[in-house]
Amino acid sequence: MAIVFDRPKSLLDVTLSYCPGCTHGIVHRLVAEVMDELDIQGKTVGVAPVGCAVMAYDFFACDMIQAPHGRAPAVATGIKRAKPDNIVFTYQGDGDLAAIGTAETIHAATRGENITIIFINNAIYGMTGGQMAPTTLPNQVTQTTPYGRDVDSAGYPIRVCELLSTLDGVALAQRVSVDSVKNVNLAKKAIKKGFQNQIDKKGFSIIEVVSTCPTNWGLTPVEAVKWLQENMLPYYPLGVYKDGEKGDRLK
Amino acid sequence: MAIVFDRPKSLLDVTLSYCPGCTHGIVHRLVAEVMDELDIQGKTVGVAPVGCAVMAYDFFACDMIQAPHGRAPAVATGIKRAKPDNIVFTYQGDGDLAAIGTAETIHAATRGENITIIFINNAIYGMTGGQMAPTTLPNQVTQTTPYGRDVDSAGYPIRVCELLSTLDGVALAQRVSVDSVKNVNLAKKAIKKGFQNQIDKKGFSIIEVVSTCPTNWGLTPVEAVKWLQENMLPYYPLGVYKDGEKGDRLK
Amino acid sequence: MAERFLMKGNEALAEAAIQAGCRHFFGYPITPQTELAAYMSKKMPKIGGTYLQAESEIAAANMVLGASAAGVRAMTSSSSPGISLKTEAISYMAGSDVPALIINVQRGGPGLGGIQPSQADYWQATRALGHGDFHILVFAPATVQEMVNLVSTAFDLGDKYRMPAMILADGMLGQMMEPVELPEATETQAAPKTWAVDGHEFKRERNVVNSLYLTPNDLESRVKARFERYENIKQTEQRAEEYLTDDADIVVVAYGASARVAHSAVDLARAQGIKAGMVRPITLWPFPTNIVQKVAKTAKQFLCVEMSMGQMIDDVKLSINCSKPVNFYGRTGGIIPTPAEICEEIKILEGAK
Amino acid sequence: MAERFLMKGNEALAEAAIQAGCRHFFGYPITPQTELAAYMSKKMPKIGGTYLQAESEIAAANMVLGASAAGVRAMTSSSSPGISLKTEAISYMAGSDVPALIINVQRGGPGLGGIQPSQADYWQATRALGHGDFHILVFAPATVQEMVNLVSTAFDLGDKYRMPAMILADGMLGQMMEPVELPEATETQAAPKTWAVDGHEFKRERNVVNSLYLTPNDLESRVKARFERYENIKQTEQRAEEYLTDDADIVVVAYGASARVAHSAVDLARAQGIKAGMVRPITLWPFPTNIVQKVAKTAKQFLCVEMSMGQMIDDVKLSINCSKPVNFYGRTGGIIPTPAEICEEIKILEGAK
Amino acid sequence: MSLNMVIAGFGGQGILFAGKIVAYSGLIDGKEISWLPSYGPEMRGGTANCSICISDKAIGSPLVTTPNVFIAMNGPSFDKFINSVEPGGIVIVESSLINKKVERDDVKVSYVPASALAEENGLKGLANIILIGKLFKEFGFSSEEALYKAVEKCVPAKKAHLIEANKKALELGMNS
Amino acid sequence: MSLNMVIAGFGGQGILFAGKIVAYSGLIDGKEISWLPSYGPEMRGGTANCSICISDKAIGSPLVTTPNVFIAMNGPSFDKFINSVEPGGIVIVESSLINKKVERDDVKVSYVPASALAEENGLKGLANIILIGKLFKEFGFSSEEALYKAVEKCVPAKKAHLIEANKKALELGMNS
Amino acid sequence: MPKIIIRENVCKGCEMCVNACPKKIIALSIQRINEKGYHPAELLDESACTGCTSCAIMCPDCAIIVER
Amino acid sequence: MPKIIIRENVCKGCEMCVNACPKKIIALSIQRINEKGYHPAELLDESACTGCTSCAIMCPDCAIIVER
Ligand SMILES: Cc1ncc(C[n+]2csc(CCOP(=O)(O)OP(=O)(O)O)c2C)c(N)n1
Ligand SMILES: Cc1ncc(C[n+]2csc(CCOP(=O)(O)OP(=O)(O)O)c2C)c(N)n1
Ligand code: SF4
Ligand code: SF4
Ligand code: SF4
Ligand code: SF4
Ligand code: SF4
Ligand code: SF4
Ligand SMILES: [Mg+2]
Ligand SMILES: [Mg+2]
Repeated sequence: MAIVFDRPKSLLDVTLSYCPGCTHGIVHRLVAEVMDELDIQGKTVGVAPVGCAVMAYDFFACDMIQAPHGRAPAVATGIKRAKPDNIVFTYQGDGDLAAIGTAETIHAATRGENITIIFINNAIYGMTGGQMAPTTLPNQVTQTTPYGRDVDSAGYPIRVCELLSTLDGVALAQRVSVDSVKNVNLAKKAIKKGFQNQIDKKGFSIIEVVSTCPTNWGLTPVEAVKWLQENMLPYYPLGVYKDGEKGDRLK
Repeated sequence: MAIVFDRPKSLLDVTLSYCPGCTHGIVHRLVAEVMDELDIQGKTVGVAPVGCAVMAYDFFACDMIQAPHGRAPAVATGIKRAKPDNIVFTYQGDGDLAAIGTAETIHAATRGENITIIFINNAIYGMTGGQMAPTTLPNQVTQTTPYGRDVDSAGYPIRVCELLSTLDGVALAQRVSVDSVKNVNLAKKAIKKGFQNQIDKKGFSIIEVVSTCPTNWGLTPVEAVKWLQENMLPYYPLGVYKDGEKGDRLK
Repeated sequence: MAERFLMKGNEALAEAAIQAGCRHFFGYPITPQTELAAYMSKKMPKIGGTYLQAESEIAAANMVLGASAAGVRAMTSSSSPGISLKTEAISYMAGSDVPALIINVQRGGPGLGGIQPSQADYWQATRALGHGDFHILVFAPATVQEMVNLVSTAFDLGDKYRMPAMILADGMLGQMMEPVELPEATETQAAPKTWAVDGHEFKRERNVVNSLYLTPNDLESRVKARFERYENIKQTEQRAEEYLTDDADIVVVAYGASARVAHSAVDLARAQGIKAGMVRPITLWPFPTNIVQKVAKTAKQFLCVEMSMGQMIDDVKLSINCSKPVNFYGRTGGIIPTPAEICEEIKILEGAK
Repeated sequence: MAERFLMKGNEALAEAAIQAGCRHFFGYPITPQTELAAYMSKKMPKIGGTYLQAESEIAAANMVLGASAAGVRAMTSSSSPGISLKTEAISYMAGSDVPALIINVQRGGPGLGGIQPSQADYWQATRALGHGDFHILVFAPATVQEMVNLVSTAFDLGDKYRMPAMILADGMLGQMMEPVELPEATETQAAPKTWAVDGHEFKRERNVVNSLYLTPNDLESRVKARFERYENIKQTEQRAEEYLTDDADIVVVAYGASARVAHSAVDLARAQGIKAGMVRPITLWPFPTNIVQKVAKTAKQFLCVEMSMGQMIDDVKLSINCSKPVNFYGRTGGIIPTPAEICEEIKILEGAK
Repeated sequence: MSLNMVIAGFGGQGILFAGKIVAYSGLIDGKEISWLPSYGPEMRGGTANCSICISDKAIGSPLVTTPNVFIAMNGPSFDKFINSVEPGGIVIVESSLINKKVERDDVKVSYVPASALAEENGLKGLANIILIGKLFKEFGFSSEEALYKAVEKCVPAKKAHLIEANKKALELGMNS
Repeated sequence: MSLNMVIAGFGGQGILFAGKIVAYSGLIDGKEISWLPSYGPEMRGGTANCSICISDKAIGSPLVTTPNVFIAMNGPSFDKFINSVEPGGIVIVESSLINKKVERDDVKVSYVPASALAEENGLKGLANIILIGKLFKEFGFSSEEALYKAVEKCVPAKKAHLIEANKKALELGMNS
Repeated sequence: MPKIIIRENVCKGCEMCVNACPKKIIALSIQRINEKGYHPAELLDESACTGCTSCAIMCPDCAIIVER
Repeated sequence: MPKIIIRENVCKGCEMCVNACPKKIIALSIQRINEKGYHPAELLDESACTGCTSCAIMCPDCAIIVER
């Protein structure tokens, strides 16, 4: 009998700071598994965001840096330009990537910066206690949309993959989820492709993971998965939005 | 005999600070003509950017405010939220709107902020002496791309209308040019629609004007128009990218 | 006496702003000020006001610039890292003579730092909330009630002098509950904002809100005029509270959260027979130089107590022209000092004297 | 003697950085520093370096944070409004103990202000380049040659002390041409950056670059350790130039562009029989307290000359414990004072004495 | 005598709410009071604590570092604070969740199996209030009238039906 | 004697380049020198000016506010600077573009129709250099050798074929 | 025979595994509380486990090891 | 008869009107220089002007008034 499933080596054996049942943990494991499988832990530098994943620097076994809120793609750009042989990834939430970090995200993408971005879309600011995120659904109740997100005053959710796939620097823009075994496996494939693209110097790869925040959604982890399936997936359809190589539209 | 063409009243009779033959001047006139025709000068507040149009506050006859570089959409949002009955427009260059102001642009758009944005895409930072802009074409020589824009290191140009038209808050995203009499007339129609949308509370309107910068392109004004036609228009196709009302995809 | 409520400092700040006529709040979430925004998001829609969660602190500050320029009372709030991001816009507000209320519920720094209370943004608040020559009004409440009171003062004086004002609070004041009396909703009595950009309707000259002056002479005279206003403010708007200073040999200078602790420490010291007293600056800009000066006539030495590595100490020294020793005791990184440790410091200084 | 070239200050800064081993420049255009970036964009591709025009000053500063953290010498440059935008990132660099070079070619403020030379960001540079308790090294060159020399010093000391360093220049120094000798390209002799995040390759412990310490005690001890380093730097790295101070009754204190003018003014005053002298701070942080103190023993009074409303004056007063009168003469908004007007001021003060 | 109290336990045990009732009682009696929660990421991790002061004089630091009253609602909190209690202070231990004993002999300790009591009496979730009742008995931090009024004030309008249960819990605590 | 010079005119007249040649001449002679352009949006508006100092001593402010040499290449510049020239200073007026006369009598004025001269001599675009030649005659700001060397240094490699024309322009100016 | 090992002190009692197991053979322990204060998951019927790894794949805390 | 009036001191001599006129009847004055230092545009053949406004539409400085 053999161990067929265990914690990947690239994930340190420490308690993750996430709430019980938070899917951040699943995505961490997938990233670490990919690092193991591609054998890149030794040359990878991860960039932790400001958000629930801020302490990712304590979880991944590679070198890590903690970036100012929203600026992870810029920090990653600096690292990658300094040391092009390193593998550089960021791990960011929706507030981090799609609100304060919008410019950094769009420009790293349009530059075709050869980095990999793991983007956790949980439709909320988890870390700060559940405020509206750019991806909060219409009518969704959060701490700062107590009567539900009123699109007339708070605006419409941003669909990040749709937005980024208009940019020529993007190699991969794929939306996945970790709400089921099948989807976790698909998510892992996408993440692996994101890193492989970087190794192959194809350009900017982003994997958007539709995720849960049981704590701030006020649901149990299992209820949260169901809410995700019923509410988020229709608004954020899973799929590949762009898959190729930077600049291929222009060739 | 009657005067069939004269300076619009909403444009003050002062010397524009633009270089000879710079199309900023044409667009200024169009905006002023639209203000006259819609009879809105008295309730309009314009937001001047940082860029060659910074002194637009000296040119338009309506109330004006000068915003920090890139932040005009945020400043406009503040004004519009404070005084919803005012008509608020911003007038921004490509550096202002699509580089440093990326986040403010995208978010005003996705909020469906009921404002009108006039966006001058001249593929360069005019005011500061001709550096690369986000819209500088591949291989275009600028002060900071002395060997031509190398997309591998400096990235790909951003196509703003394509990008913004993925957002649900946008009512109008149209790309026009002022390179010919016909296109000037089309541009004016688009600008008028942008303001009319605001009056009709339809959401966010942006009119991208493909423009020249003879000075920093190192061409005469007439050569510059030709360069625009031959180089910019193929990369930035004119047309309507979105025309409707905010949220109509979701209805 | 009006009814006393128990309110969190952050919520009291929000409610006080509403009472002072503010109907436009633009913010971005950050600990430890989130309750302020949450309160606004609940209240504003009910009273026809605007709560807008911006895409960033920068956007929020610029929305305030726009809304204030259009003539309404507008505000934003954040905590230390978020305030750094607002500095360009604050410099623009100052340079455009636009009032606004900015709240900093300070936390430990530098960088991401921590989320516990701190007073390490004193220099930023009093000297460099952005580039260029300018100041803004800075108020340092020490109780939840004082937060309420100073919010309307900040709005009033900001309007009066056409300049931004800051409430420099901290995580402790923001998070704690204390009894407060809320003022009656006061109608704004400020002079009409004839300079506002809200459409001239052909009834007045067009207005321009601007900070660009390409001719150095123009810019210099603008700045100098502003500094004359500042001189006037320095003469008239200094505020501080004195506690047992009359006969004090050693005078603690502390503001905000650390002043509360220092107050207890002074009591402890008095109980041990030490003639201790305290000056508590309520305005940090203008710094209450006059009061500190007056106290320096009788005090033998000063002790600055701050939740930082020592930033206010310069202002105390400069106020008294370095005429008496000014000592320092501070904790940083989110640690609130205890009365006992401050009292210990007082005792050491008394002994050392 | 090596060949002397005529070079613009901005270009000299760029070339000096390259000579000092910097191969990573991240910037965003702004007057009056554009020539620096333009020079980099020409040179870097030819020597295998990186010139990257970022989407904003914020992005540029964060790219520097990333590149420096990965172990290379990296830099950014801007002018006043752009520096305000970099403050959050600078606070992070300080809080993460990451070196970096930041250049501020100052212009008039506040707000958009003007584009002519200014020194009104002194307070920001020396006290509050962001939130929280920290300092960075600040150098104030007065000639193009000194810009060249201080760039490599800034890199070296930044690496040595693991902290960011700033060259505080201004539009005049950036735009003017003067003769310069360029140093031989010097190989970086700094200690290996064992803390850098560039892949552990299983050969060392993994590195983490971080400024978050959620436990106040951890954060406090980090900050205190940093301030001990600062104390050491204050003892060893103060720099200033003295001019005719030995017998001077009145000592002008001025740095950078205004020091050049003041130098001429001192000559004018001497020619009129007034015993004037000058101290020119070369480091603004640490401020050359020791030298000013020494001079204060013989000088009767001081005159701070700044292209601002007076920001360095506090440091002069504090340096000498307010023991002598410290006067101020300044121009702001982009105006460069003339030697004559400063000399006039010296004469008035001598008379008033 | 002033009250300088710490109440600590898991998030979800109603720590902050219990503290608020104590604070409000003091307020109603016209005292100076302060209430300060611990905040920050550890709230997520599961621990929560709260400092409450009631005094006749203005309150200095609202952060209580040497409490004269400590209510411990779980093991980690018990460990964290037990040694900081002032000599002569009062300690109340939720003994259905904490099976340790206080080793100091300079404090007055009560062991209340509040969760079990709550369960038995159909007051699930009100262990916190039972402990406040006990505290009231041990240390009259306010008038009884004020305490009951405080409950009425603090229970949100939407949950008004729970006021009686809360009062019952108080009594249970007082008599435990 | 030190040179404190202002040269001013339209953008495009080679103001900065002319200034650079003067500066380089001083450099080659081993003097202290400074060169400071006016910069900013007025460059766009069409006017340009430049301050040049050559001295034996370290140069204080490189911004020349009271020049002892002033070369005026257009009307607006003439008006702007003419009254700031030091008494006894030298003024050179590009008289094919400026048809005003200097009204002060405490300065030494030369009128040189430099554009016309340039045109006539097949030296289009070198009016600026002609004026420098004239200045050299009026005020020997450097050795003649240095001046010619400076031309060689300042003309960019790509335009090396223009060196001779520049030298010719200098001579034309010297003899005008 | 396939089996799973639940690292009891790592488990946060979130029930993601419970929900994921096709055999419905995982449940939270009612009795036990781990160091962190959670009721950990436990395998009810060891013999029914197919070693399919579904539970482990859905566990956010890597608390489950699968042997086959 | 249609005609255009060129506000000479507003003109910057950019030739956009010259290029736009379908009748090719505008040119920059070789002789005159305006206040700003530019050679202003002038109408060469008044009789040929159709008043089509093309020149005015393309003028960035509102220097042309068209009467018809
Ligand atoms: C400049 C700045 N602004 C705001 C914050 C406060 N802050 C911390 S986390 C966070 C939001 C995180 O939300 P998200 O990125 O969606 O991540 P999640 O916690 O949901 O995983 C914010 C606003 C900060 N630390 N710095
Ligand atoms: C914060 C800040 N960064 C940079 C600048 C400098 N700046 C002035 S204009 C400009 C670029 C303008 O280019 P664009 O927006 O394309 O307008 P254009 O001049 O081409 O019309 C820049 C970077 C500034 N004033 N403020
Ligand atoms: S707050 Fe939400 S996103 Fe953050 S760890 Fe908890 S469940 Fe996950
Ligand atoms: S620099 Fe370019 S964009 Fe700016 S005014 Fe001149 S021509 Fe127009
Ligand atoms: S391995 Fe499969 S069958 Fe076994 S417990 Fe896990 S989910 Fe159930
Ligand atoms: S999924 Fe993991 S953490 Fe959650 S209950 Fe199962 S074993 Fe425990
Ligand atoms: S109106 Fe038409 S025809 Fe007349 S000059 Fe203008 S472009 Fe030519
Ligand atoms: S287009 Fe206008 S500014 Fe240009 S030349 Fe013609 S009239 Fe003059
Ligand atoms: Mg989120
Ligand atoms: Mg542009």
